[in-house]
Amino acid sequence: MQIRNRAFLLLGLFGVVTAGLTGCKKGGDAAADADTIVIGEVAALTGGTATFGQSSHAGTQMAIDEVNAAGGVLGKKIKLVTEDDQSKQGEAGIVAKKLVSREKVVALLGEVASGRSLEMAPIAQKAGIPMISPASTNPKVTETGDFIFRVCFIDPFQGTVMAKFALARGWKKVAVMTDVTQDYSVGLSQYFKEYFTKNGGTIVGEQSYASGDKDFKAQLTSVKEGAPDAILASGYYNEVGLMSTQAKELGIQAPLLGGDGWDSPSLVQVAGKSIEGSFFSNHFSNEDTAPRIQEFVTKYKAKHGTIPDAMAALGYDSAMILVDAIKRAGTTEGKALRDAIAATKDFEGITGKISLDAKRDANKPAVVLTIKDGKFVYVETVAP
Amino acid sequence: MSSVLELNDVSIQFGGLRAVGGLTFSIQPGELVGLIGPNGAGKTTVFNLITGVYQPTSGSIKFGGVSVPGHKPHQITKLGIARTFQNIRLFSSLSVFDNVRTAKMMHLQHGIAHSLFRGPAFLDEEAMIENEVFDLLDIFDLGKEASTPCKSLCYGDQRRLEIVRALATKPKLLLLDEPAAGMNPTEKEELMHLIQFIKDKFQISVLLVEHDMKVVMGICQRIAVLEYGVKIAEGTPAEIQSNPKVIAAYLGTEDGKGPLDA
Amino acid sequence: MDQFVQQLLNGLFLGAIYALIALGYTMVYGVLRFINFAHGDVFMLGAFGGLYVHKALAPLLNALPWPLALAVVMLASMAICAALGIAIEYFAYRPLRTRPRLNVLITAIGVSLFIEYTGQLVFGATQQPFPALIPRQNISGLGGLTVTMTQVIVVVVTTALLIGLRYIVMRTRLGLAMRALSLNPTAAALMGVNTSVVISFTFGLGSALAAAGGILYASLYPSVDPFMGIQPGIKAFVAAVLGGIGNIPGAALGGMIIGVVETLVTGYSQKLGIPSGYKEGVAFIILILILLFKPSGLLGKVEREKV
Amino acid sequence: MQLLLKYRTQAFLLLALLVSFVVSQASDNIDGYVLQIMLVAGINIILAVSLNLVNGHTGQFSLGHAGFMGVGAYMSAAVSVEMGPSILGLLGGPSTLSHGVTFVIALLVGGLCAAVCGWMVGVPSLRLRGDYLAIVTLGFNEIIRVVFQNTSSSGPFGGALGMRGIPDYSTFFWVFGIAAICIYVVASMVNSTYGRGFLAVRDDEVASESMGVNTVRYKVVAFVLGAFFAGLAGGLYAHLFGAIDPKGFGFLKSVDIIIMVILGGMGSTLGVVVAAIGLTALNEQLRDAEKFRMIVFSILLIVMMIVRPQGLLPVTFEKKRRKSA
Repeated sequence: MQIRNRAFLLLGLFGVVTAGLTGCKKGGDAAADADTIVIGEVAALTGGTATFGQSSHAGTQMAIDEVNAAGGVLGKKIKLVTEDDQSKQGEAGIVAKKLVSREKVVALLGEVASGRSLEMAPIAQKAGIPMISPASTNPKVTETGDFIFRVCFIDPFQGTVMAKFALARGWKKVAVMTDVTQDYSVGLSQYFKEYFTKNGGTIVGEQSYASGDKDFKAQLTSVKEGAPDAILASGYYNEVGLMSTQAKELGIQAPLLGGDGWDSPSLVQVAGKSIEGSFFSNHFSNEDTAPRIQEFVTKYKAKHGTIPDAMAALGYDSAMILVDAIKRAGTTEGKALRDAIAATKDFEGITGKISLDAKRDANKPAVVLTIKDGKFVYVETVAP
Repeated sequence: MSSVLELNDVSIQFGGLRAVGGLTFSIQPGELVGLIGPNGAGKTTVFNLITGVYQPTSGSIKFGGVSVPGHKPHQITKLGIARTFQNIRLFSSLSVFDNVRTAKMMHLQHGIAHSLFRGPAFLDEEAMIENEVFDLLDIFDLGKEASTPCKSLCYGDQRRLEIVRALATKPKLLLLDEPAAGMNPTEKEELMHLIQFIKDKFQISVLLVEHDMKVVMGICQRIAVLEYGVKIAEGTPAEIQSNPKVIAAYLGTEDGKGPLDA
Repeated sequence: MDQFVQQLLNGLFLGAIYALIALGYTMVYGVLRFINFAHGDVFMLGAFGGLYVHKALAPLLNALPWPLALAVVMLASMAICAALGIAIEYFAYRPLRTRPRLNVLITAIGVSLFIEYTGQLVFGATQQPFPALIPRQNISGLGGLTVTMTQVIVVVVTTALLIGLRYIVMRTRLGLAMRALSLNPTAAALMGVNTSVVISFTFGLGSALAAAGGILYASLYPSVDPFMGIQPGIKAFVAAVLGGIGNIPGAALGGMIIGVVETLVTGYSQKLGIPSGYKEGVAFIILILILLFKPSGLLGKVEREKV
Repeated sequence: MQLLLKYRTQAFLLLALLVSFVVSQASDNIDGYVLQIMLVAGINIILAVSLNLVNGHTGQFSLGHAGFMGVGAYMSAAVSVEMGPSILGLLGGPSTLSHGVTFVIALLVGGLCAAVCGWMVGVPSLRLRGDYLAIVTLGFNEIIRVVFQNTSSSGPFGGALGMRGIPDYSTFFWVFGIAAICIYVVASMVNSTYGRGFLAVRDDEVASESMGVNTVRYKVVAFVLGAFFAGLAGGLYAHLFGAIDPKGFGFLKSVDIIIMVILGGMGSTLGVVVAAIGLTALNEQLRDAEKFRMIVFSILLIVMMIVRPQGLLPVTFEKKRRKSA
């Protein structure tokens, strides 16, 4: 027989092969028995944004462990099934499908990155299973449908917070550095500019870069010409650290402004003294003296040896809100659960008092932090 | 009678080096011409000029009245010039059959679309080509090796296959680049018969570049001698053998026995 | 005007580092005729080598004046990477010596991915700060222009290595053997050149150069991660091709050109009205244009296929 | 019976289309996750078989297949998102038929745009060989990514965020129907007198020219056709996941496809199909060991090149015997 025909035959046999290969994994992970509730989590445990994914996973896991230690919910234990999407496009969709069809999860938690949450959302929506994203700040995420929620604020709010903050300090001239490979950074810059220019500020320079870049001298030299009062660096900490040192080398004294993407100890390690006196908005401050926050910080530190960052806190909150809703709904049935989540009001989370609005977004304040002596120090809270 | 191939004052220059200078010669229909010369005399360069691999710096090359320069090598093959290579260049991953079949491609009436739809016209044509290829292979006693990978043929057979492949393009002029290289005396003897046979059977002209004087002198009707890219002599084998310029070119001196004494 | 000069300086210093990496690329290609795709990853290993050597010897190094400490870290990391380079060649490339060049290229891609992902496993995916081996201070007295100490050191070391490499290739017996090998491996072997030793040496030398580049790069941009070698690796490759691959001064020239062009495009994109994000593509556009119009590069020789 | 034997290749294609249609009708009964993996494997088959035409059969080493896939994904998604509603309106509202028509138009637009890009890469390839060509295709891949990345975030392509909410048209029928057509086209083209030209170009360009083979034409055809199918695969991908972004079509995606081609055996359609399926399944198996996945694949690549460069299922020689006329 000729090659082409064999190839066709193979195509026919293929169904059996895949079914066999993927089928042999079923055994251990079999779906819920009567006395457990299965919740699915999609997180980037490896790959480019693994830092965020690992943190949010740690927070989520901690929440579930606490609930189980306290006897579970509705008299059942909760089982958290976590799938890694490798920080890659497409993978979040696949693992979300896997969780829905294989593990029969009652709800989905995740993802941190908006792009990947947008892959999961249609799957959850179609399956009629509620999904709560801990930290996807792009407005489009919850627009997918009425089963999709989030526990963090959204980019327009975050952009507005920093713009308000800059204006309040009397900084009228701001330059913007955007990471064009990150939708998060693009969005943040855009919303910042909108509010800032509408309220009397001027943008004196717009430069862009790509994730993984190390040299920002060309952009900063151009930025310097506009003599900005501050520079918005809306990307992630990886690049902001280097940007900060190079800015100081070029004699730029203006502080940097940023969003929650700065939240990593690595920022200060790389930037050193140069980042002192810069500001960024975040979901919570681990310095907050509220007892429930300090309790969370202590417990997290005991377990992981590090101070929790915002992603960990958001992961924790997303799981807790879900558990709370299951409790109130008294069932894990999709629609009822969705209605219960939607009714969340004034939930006392680690990242603030959370209420979900009509767009299924969290309505809550942001905090502004500054870097002082190598530490993130609380400056002020900005209400929505 | 008009010439098959006519080179008129052809020169080519690589940087500062003049590889071929002012070369003029022609080949008549049905003629078997030899092109000889010491190493580096520019024989293969002449082949590459005729087959369009190189473009001449000046001069004209006419094949059947058509100017060759400016044509791509594959277009020149379509005009009717086929060649073999000094170092065998078979399609190493293909079978003997497919090597020859490749040369049939340019005679195809049907193009890419037919190979996709595989209709009756296509199947008929494929069958016809298959027959032609087998006919040709059988003539050279390679029919039974049709499915053999060409790499596993013995050296002499590979040389032969290359000639068969060139013949499959149905050329009017066949250029053979050192076909006897690496052959033992018996094989050389066979090769001489083979070249004669091809010339007569297919009614074509042959231009032969060869180092082995016994082969060249044995079969060529006319011989041209190149030295440093310039033609220094032309004539029948007997004339060439006695030409003092040629002897000097090969030996550098006028005494002693050289390859021309063979 | 000041701004333009500053941008030009930015570009030249960026170019110097590309040039340094390109040296290794071009030398390996010059001798062995294949693109060592993993060069950028050895560069990354060099930076991590420096990081760990510094960690291990911190008390000792802190006692030394900085130029000496830098030299110790650099030489140690260069030695480690030279050994790694020789090992890579021995295990991955040597079995392929007689195979088509493309097979070697595919293997090189495999080696590159292997180093990156093993690096991710061993070092972790997150970036780590690189110690200040060179004092982070500006050179004073240049008016409004900014030049850092690190940048000066980069240029000094690059120039020194360029001259040293040229000396090795042109003036030493091993260099002669390398050149012979690049012209005709078989003939070189027949003339008594121990090709295996020469190839190992070439790889060792190339990897040591990459390591030096890695440490200087990490000093300029003090954060290291397992994927840090990809971008500069590609840029340096383009620089090597631009200068004429196989040509050592060409690599330096190519690096400088890429650095300056990239910096100017980035710095003036806003004025020119193109999104500055396109700078990512600049190196590739240069590469494609060069290969289409002058495949031998600016200083390279034309090669003809023998028919 | 005789007729069936004579046109067996076409018969196999029809059978494959029929089977994928039937399975498609019953796909609701397949576990969603298994179905998803099968569809991913199908798309990988198209990518690998089409890349094999360029890299395997024609011997032009392209490192930029994901770029063509990206063009196809973006363009087809743009058609179904931007123009979809008006096409549906013309055809009297949403129905299986109108969705099908929209999808076909979208896929064709995506495939054709990718083919144009393939032509743009193919033309310079005429002057370049081997490793240089590989690097230039890599460059094209990156340039395509950079262009999509720098589109306006409010425009149709969405910049860094990419495109979202693409209708989920990719069903079992479409994916495997197109996979079958792709295999049919590549295999039947290569297995003809015309198609031997691709192999001849791979083996020796100078000798090919001297046999009257227009090497330029073959290389361009290979690139254009390869890119066209990659574009279709991209369109299927976009309409399977419903979301695409520029980062997903970078160098690493190209490497994924190359690994399939090398593992299966360059030039072996059967081998490449097996490899595409096998690696997709392996990918799922290694999901829990993601840290090791690329390490495993890279070692696989190195070891394959050293031990078995012809691939696991290399091309076998067709037995040719003279048919008694």
